[in-house]
Amino acid sequence: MWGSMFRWLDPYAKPETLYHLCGRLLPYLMGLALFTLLLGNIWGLAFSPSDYQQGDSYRIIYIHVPAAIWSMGAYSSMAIAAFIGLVWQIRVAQWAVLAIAPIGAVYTVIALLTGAAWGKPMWGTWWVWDARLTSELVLLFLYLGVIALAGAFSEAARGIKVASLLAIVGVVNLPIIHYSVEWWNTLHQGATITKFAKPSIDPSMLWPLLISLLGFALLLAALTCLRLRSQILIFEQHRPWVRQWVDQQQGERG
Amino acid sequence: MAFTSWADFWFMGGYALFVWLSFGSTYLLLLGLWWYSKRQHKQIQQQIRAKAAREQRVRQHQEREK
Amino acid sequence: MSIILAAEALSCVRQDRVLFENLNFQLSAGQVLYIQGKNGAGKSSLLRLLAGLTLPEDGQILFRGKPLSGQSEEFAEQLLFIGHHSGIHPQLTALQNLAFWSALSEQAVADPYQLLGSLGLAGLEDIPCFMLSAGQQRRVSLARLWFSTKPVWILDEPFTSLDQQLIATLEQHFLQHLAKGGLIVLTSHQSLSADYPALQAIELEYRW
Amino acid sequence: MSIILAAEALSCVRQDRVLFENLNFQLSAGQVLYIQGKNGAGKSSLLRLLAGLTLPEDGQILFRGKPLSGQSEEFAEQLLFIGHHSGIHPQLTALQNLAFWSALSEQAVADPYQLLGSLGLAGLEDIPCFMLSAGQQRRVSLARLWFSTKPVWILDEPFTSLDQQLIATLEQHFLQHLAKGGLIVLTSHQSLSADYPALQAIELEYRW
Amino acid sequence: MVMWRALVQRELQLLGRQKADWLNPLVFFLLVLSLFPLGIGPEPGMLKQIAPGLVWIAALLSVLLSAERLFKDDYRYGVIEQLVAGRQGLFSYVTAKICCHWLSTGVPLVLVSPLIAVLLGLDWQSWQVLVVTLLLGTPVLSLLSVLGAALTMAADKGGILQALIILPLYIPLLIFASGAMEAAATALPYTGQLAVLLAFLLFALALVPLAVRQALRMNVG
Amino acid sequence: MVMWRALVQRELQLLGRQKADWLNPLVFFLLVLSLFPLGIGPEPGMLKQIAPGLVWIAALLSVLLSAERLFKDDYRYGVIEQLVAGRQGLFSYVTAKICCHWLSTGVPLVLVSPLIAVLLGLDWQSWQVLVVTLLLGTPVLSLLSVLGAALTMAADKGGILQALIILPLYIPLLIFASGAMEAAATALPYTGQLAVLLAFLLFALALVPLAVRQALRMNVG
Ligand code: HEM
Ligand SMILES: Nc1ncnc2c1ncn2[C@@H]1O[C@H](COP(=O)(O)OP(=O)(O)OP(=O)(O)O)[C@@H](O)[C@H]1O
Ligand SMILES: Nc1ncnc2c1ncn2[C@@H]1O[C@H](COP(=O)(O)OP(=O)(O)OP(=O)(O)O)[C@@H](O)[C@H]1O
Ligand SMILES: [Mg+2]
Ligand SMILES: [Mg+2]
Repeated sequence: MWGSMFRWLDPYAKPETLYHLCGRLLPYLMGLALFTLLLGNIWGLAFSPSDYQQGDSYRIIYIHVPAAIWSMGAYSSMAIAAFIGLVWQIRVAQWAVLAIAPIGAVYTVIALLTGAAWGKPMWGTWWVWDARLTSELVLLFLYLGVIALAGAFSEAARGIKVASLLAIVGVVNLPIIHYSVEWWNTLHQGATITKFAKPSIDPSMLWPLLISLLGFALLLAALTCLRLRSQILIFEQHRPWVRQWVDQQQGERG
Repeated sequence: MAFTSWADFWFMGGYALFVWLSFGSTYLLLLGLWWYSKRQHKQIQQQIRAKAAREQRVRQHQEREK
Repeated sequence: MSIILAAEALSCVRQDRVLFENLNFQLSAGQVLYIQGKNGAGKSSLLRLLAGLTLPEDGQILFRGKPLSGQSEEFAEQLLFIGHHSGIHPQLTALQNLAFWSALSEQAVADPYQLLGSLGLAGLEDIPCFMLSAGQQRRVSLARLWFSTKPVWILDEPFTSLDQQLIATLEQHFLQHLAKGGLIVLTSHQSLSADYPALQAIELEYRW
Repeated sequence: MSIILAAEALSCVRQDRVLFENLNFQLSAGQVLYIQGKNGAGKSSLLRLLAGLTLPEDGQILFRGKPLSGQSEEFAEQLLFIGHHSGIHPQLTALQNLAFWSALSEQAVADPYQLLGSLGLAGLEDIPCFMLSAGQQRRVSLARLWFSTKPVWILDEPFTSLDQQLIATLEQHFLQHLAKGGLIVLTSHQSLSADYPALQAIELEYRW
Repeated sequence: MVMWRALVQRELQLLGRQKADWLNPLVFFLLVLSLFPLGIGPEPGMLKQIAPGLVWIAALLSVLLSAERLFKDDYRYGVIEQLVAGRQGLFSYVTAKICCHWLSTGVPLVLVSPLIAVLLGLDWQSWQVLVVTLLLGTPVLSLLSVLGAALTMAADKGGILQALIILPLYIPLLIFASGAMEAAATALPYTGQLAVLLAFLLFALALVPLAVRQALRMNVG
Repeated sequence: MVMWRALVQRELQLLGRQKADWLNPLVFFLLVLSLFPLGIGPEPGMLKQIAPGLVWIAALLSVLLSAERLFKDDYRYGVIEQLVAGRQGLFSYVTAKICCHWLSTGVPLVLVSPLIAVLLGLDWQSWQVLVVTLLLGTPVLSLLSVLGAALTMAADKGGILQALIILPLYIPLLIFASGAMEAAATALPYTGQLAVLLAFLLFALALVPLAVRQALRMNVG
């Protein structure tokens, strides 16, 4: 049953097709990402009203929240790719793990940095050891662990598989990050926008935030496309099509 | 527009350091990642070319030996 | 005679270098496949493919006519693989190493002392293996061939470090195994000296 | 011809077991000492004694007529020892391993690429050694013999894992070394096939 | 079952030959604990306050480090390669390894806990909670460490890569275990934390052995 | 000198290939440091008070563990055996190893010290003293760790045996280094402690390389 359900995906799992598909999608994704990101951020920075409690420091929300949420989103997609790669032995899914990991790590660093820069004016300190902050730091370590493990092997293909396993095991951290604000009483904000029924935030602040969220998501997709292409080249470099394509590239450049 | 002047905008109600630090480091990091990924893609292509060239050399070497 | 192990258009890539392509063979009971080739030709890589440790880049391996991928458990049950490394823990004695392998393959060793004695290890049964010489360690590892009932043997350079006398003993044992309907795939840089009833030799070329 | 290396009434004990007793030989320039014996007879133990890595239980080793114990530094300067282990770091490339050994023996390698190429490693010079096959790793290790100027070579089973062609090359190189006044002590389970001008064979017996 | 017994026996033989494998982690644990009074200063009030955390951090490091070599030898000498080629014994081998690892590291920690209580000035009640958290927590530590060892088996990077990978997964355990001990010290209820520890244990017990087997296979393939 | 340069180059090549060898200890150091607030509780006052001890214990563990594999590979593949047989290069090899070990573990710790100061809430003055003690102390740590690695090279017992041998020797270092930092935190003079650290360093520098060479010889014989 599984086999037939995913049959339509088969052509895209072919590295060559996927490589060119990513290449074609990349400019559109990148353009859209830049547009939404700048739109959301400029709107948020310059046009939405300032917060009655936090003043203008709240504007950090327009990067902190998207980066934080998508640091977790990137991890989930990485883990899903890892699962597909391991269970159905689909190699492009395995490569996607390595493509996504550094992006997720950078998003996590952004969430940590912007959180710290927001914490200084709000809580009076750059860093506290509370559950939300700590579990986000753990997420960074997990990303680093996946990257380090993948690189620690003589045969890159083996390293990726082992790192995929670790990525799957590390999923347990995601609920901890998300529910940390409920399970422990912390300094960190509770859910404000993810309470969809009754968002406790003004629409004029919410719109730019949602657009920024979309921007970070598109950027994640674009960067994944770019990095996945590199991975495909690395693992398929002995194939004739790669050789031909690379020669052709050189020929075009002269 | 929530600010009355550019100076006001840059001042960010006294939170300039934190806001601009956040936005600055974010865009720097994202640009860095983009640049790094681009460069990696180029380097791999170069490696593949170098490898092809080397194989050719080895083959020539072997043919001369024969 | 039915074909037990076969390769169809097998190819193997390591470090983006094609080691061999489009390799075919068919092996039935009582046959030996003797793989030759220069250093780095890909002999060990081929054996690891056959043992199911790695997956081929292209082509497939057939076990009793069906692709290996669907029945790896069944195949593994019939297989004894000894690679470049001996599978001997140097901290354990010869007896303990034997006990471990016999438990795992669920085949009891009737008289381990007698077996080790016949391999020239009399008196060295309960000394940790790191205190044995290179060839003696190799002998402990090969002792498995004497109590195994698995039909398919895959052996990577089994003669390394062995002295001439033990090589002869081992080849005699190969003949017995073949006579019982077994099947052997092996590599070696030394030529075989026993008289095998059905020997297929494959020469892999060193390609670069 | 003066005698360079000699053993006088040498004996060796391991695990309270006498491996050999009262062993004598005398080696002068241009000679080969070929040590034979079954697995566990004590060949490697003898080589380690000669290389000064362990001390004999009884008897002594003479270097240029004087006991080794008083001039171990001088002897070490003349010695190239390669044991069962290859002395190759698997994480380093062939070139880097060569550079390391050439720096240590203070002997420059004129053209490492050419040397490695002539050993059949063309194209594999800058790949970490663990990615090489068993025999290729061994070749990297033996490359030292081609740029070493040390007269005394002590080699423990140098032919392990090598294919026939490289064994022949190696033996040719041995002949050259001997012609230049060198001296070789080696063990092997395979018989030597080149025509050595002065070959002494010692057969160690397996004693228990 | 016969096979499993033989495998456990082999592990015990190895532990018998390499006594350092289980004695050293124990001594390491005690040494790290005694470093703290030296580095931090010996005021009893402060020591008592940080004791729960210290004990758990030391336990965690010593279990972690002791697992490092678990598969290295078997991998290097080709045992695992041949096990993977033969399939059927692999799972028993994994479970035997895990059991023996816990027996050789977790149990000794529980046994020396009275000594720890004396060293760090814990009272009777705190000691009891310490023992319970150790009994619930050290199996999880063992399971995770074995997983780390299996993942990094072929990586040839030493114990520190394993630490890097597994420490993040330990953190929840650390928080709940030292939380329980702190609660006990201040006479608050602590059954909640213990229940969470138990849940961790059952969860890990169900999943980790399978993950370890998979990791071994991948490391050879 | 040419030989020594080539040997240092080889170590650097190895570090370049095995980046984990110097990156992982660093990450391990940061990880251990962040375990403490989790296990002990995050009150800033207490953290600040125990910070000097924590930093030094974490530094010690990470340097110690990173040294573990230093000679293992070279021993296993017969490099050391052949070096000992050839004698003259051995001492240069040892000093090259020690230098590169410090470069790859001590120096990174000094470089991340600002980050530590932020995490543990140290002030400017304490940070300065931290840097000075690290600069004086980490070479001693490296020297002792390399000695431990050389002694346990053939023992094949993993890092923990080495820890047992070397930890007792570290203890004086720990006491004086954290003593200096505590003194600085309470605005007392601390040059005395620094002088003692300097004396340790000179003493170790003179003796340890010789001892390491001897240890290597014994391990092969
Ligand atoms: C280094 C410090 C910080 C870290 C690591 C951090 C981390 C995170 C993470 C991981 C999330 C996503 C949670 C989820 O989707 O489940 C998040 C959301 C959020 N953070 Fe932070 N944060 C930090 C500091 C701050 C500060 C100082 C503030 C404001 C005072 C803040 C306000 C928020 C808000 C409003 C959200 C959105 C909550 C929601 O709607 O789900 N954060 N943060
Ligand atoms: N672990 C590895 N990673 C990458 N490439 C490898 C690895 N092992 C071997 N290779 C490559 O594969 C080729 C074939 O190696 P293989 O071990 O199969 O040779 P072999 O025929 O067994 O040689 P030998 O006679 O020396 O044992 C080698 O040339 C080597 O470059
Ligand atoms: N490390 C050791 N510790 C104790 N005893 C050893 C050790 N190594 C070898 N022996 C003993 O010394 C004897 C001789 O070993 P040695 O390695 O010299 O044999 P060898 O002739 O080289 O054999 P091979 O042909 O197998 O290499 C062996 O029988 C073994 O029992
Ligand atoms: Mg081979
Ligand atoms: Mg020998």
